[in-house]
Amino acid sequence: MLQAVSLRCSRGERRLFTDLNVKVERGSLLAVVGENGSGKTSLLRIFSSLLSPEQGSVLWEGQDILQLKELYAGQLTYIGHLNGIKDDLTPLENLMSAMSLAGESCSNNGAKEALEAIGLKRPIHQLPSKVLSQGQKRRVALARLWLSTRPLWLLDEPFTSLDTAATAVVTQRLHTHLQRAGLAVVVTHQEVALPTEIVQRLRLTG
Amino acid sequence: MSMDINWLKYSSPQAFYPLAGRLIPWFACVVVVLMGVGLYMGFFVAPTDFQQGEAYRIIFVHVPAAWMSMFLYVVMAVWAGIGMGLNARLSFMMAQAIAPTGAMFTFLALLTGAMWGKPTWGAWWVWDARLTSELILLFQYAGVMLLRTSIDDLRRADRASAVFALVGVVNVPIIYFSVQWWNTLHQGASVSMATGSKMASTMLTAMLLMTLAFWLYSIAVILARVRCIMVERESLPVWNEKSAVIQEAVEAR
Amino acid sequence: MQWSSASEFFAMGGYGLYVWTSFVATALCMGWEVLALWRRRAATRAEQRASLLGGADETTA
Amino acid sequence: MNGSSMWEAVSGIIRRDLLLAMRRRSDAAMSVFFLVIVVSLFPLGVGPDPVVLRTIGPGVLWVAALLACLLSLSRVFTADYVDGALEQMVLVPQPLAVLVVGKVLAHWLISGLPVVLLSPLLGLQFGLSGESLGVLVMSLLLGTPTLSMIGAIGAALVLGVRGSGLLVALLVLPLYVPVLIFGAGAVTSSMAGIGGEANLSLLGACLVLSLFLAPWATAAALRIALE
Repeated sequence: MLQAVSLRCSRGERRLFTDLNVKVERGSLLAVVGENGSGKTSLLRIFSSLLSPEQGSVLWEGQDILQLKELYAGQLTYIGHLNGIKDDLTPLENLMSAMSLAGESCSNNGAKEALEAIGLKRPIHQLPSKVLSQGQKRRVALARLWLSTRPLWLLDEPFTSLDTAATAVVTQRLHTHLQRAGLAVVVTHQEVALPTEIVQRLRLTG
Repeated sequence: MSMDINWLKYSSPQAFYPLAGRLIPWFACVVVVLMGVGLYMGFFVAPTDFQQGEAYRIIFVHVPAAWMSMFLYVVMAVWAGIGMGLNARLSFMMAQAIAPTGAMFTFLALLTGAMWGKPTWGAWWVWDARLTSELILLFQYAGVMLLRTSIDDLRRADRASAVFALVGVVNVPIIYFSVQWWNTLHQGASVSMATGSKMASTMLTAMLLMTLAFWLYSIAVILARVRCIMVERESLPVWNEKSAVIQEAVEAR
Repeated sequence: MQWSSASEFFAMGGYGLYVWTSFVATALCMGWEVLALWRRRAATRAEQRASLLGGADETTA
Repeated sequence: MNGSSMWEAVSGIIRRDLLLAMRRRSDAAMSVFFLVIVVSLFPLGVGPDPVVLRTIGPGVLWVAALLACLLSLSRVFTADYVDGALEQMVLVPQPLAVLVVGKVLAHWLISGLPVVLLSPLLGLQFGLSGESLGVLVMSLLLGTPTLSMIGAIGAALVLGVRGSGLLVALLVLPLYVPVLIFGAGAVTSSMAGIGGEANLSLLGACLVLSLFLAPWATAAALRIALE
C-alpha cells in the first residue's frame, strides 16, 4: 500500500499543493489529473523519491520511503516523461541495459517478446533508436512494463505520442498488473480505460 | 532562570530575524572600540621590529584577515553541513551570508601578504604553502558564490553550493601539505614565513585585539547580510508583529 | 611613543607605501562592505514597507 | 541488495557506456587529439632548447593531461541527464555512490586511459629518459582516475546549469592542484635522480581518498540536480 501523508510541495515561489493525503491500495490505480503546471509530475517524483516533499511523507507498506531508500527502489518501476533511451543503442540494447541496471536482468528472447508485445516488430529491434519516431521511442521505454516484476508502477503520461492501438495494449497491461495485486500511479490528461472501481482519480488544481 | 533556554526557538527564521537585529548594534560598538585600541597599540605602543623595521606592522591586518578567511570557510562549511543534514533553510542562508565576507578577507590576506612580502622577501609573491593555499581558498570561495548565482532554483543552489563547500574543506589542508612537500623538493624557493624573532608581548596583544575585532566585525556583517537574505527570499512582511519595519510603516501612515 | 613627528609616522621607516596600502585597502574593503549592506537593507525595507502599506490599504478600504 | 546484483548493475553501466563510446568513437578521440596539440604547442612557444624542454616537460605533460580530463568532464553525466537515463540510475535498488564509481570508471577507460597510453610518446618529444617515461606513465595511471573521480563531483554539480562548461573548470581546477603537484613532482624527482616513489605513493593516497569520498559527494550532487 502506498500512502501520502499531508504532502506539501512548492516549485520556486509557487505553492503546488498542501496537505495532500491519498492512499493507493493493492490492485488499484491512482490517476493523477490536472492542468499543466498543477504539480502532477512533482507528485509522481515525490512518490518515486526523486523529489523530497517540503512537508509530509510518503509511506510504503507503512514505512517512510526516504528511510527505506534502496529497498523502496527495489519495489518500483518508474517511467518518467523522459524515455531514458540512448539514441546510439538499438531498442533491444536499450531495453536490456535498462533492465540489467534496474537489477531485473532479462534474456534476449524475453526482451524481444516484450518489444513485440508493445507492437515493435523484429526488424525494428536492430535499428539505432535515433531513427525511431517519438511514439516508437515511447514504446521502447514502456516495454519495460512487460518485464517488470515490481509491485509499484509510477508512470508519467504513458500514453503521450502513442496511437490508439498501443494505448489499448498498455491499458490492458496495466489491468493485468492490477489484477496481480500490483499498484500504479499514472499521471495523465487522458481517461484511463479501466473499470471505475479500481481507478481512483486525484485532481490537482494548482 | 534555568539554563533550559530553548535554543531551537532561535533556529526558526521568524525568531532569529529580530534577535539578529538587536545584536548587530552591540557587535558594531565593540568592533569600533576594539579596533581603536588595537590600532593604537599596533602603531604607538608596539615597538619597532629589529629585523623587519616598521614593515612588520602589516601583520596587524594581515594575520587577522588570514585567520578569518580560513575560519570563516570552516564555519561556512559547518553551516552547509548542518543545512544538508537537517534540511534547515536558516543554515543555508547563513552559509550564503558568510561567503562574501570570507572571500573579502581572503583577498585582503593575499593583498597584505604581497605588501609584506615585497619589503621582507623582495618579491610580491612566492609559491609558499600558505600563500598557495590562500589563493586556492579564494578560488573556492569564488566557486561557491558562482555556483550559487548560476543556479536559479533556490533550493538546488543552496544544496549544490553546500556540497562544494564541504568538498573544499577537505581540499585546503591537502593543498597546504602538498605545496609544503613540493617546496622541500625545490630547495631554492624555500621561504618560511616564521620571522624567527620573538614577538614582543605588546605586538601579540595588538594582533589578538585586531583578530577579535575582525571576528566580531564578521559576525555583525554576516548577521546583517543574513537578515537581508531572509527578507529577499521570503518576500513577505510578516516576520514579527513587533518588528521595527511594521512600526515604521504604521508611523509612516 | 616611538614617533617624533607626524611625517615620521607616515613614512613608517621607509615602508610607508606598503604599510599604508595594506591598512587603507582593508579599511576600504570593510567600509565598502558595510555600505553595500546598508543599501541592501534599505532596499529590503522599502520593499517590505511597500508591501505592508499595500496590504493595509486593502484592509481599510 | 547483495554483492552480485550490485556488481551486475555496475558492470551493466560500464558495458553500456563502453558500447556507446564504441558507437561514437570521435568523442573519445577528441581528448587525445587535444592532448597532442596542446603538448606540441609548447616547444613552438618556448623554443627548441632541449634543456628547457626537459625542465618544463613533466609540468607541461601533466597540465595538458589535466586539461584533457577537464574537457571531457561534461560527457560524464550530461547525456544521461538530458535523456532521462540518470533518473533511472538514481532509482536503482543499489547505492547511487557505487553506480557513480562504475560511471566514472567507464569515463576513465574512454578518455583517461588513452591519455596515459599516449603519454610516453609525448614524453619523448620533451626528451624524457626511459626511466622518467616509466614514472610518467605510472603517475598518470594513478593520477588520471583521481582526476576523473574529483571531476565527477563538479560535473554533477553543474548539470543543467547555464554556462556549465566554464563553471565546472572553476570548481574543479582548485581541487586538481594536489594531484598536479604530486604527479609532475614524481616525474621531476625521477629526472633529478631522487626517484619518484614518494610522490607516487602520495598520488596513490589521493586516489584512495578520492575513491572513498568523491562518489558520495557526486551521488549527493546528482540527487540535488535531479530534484
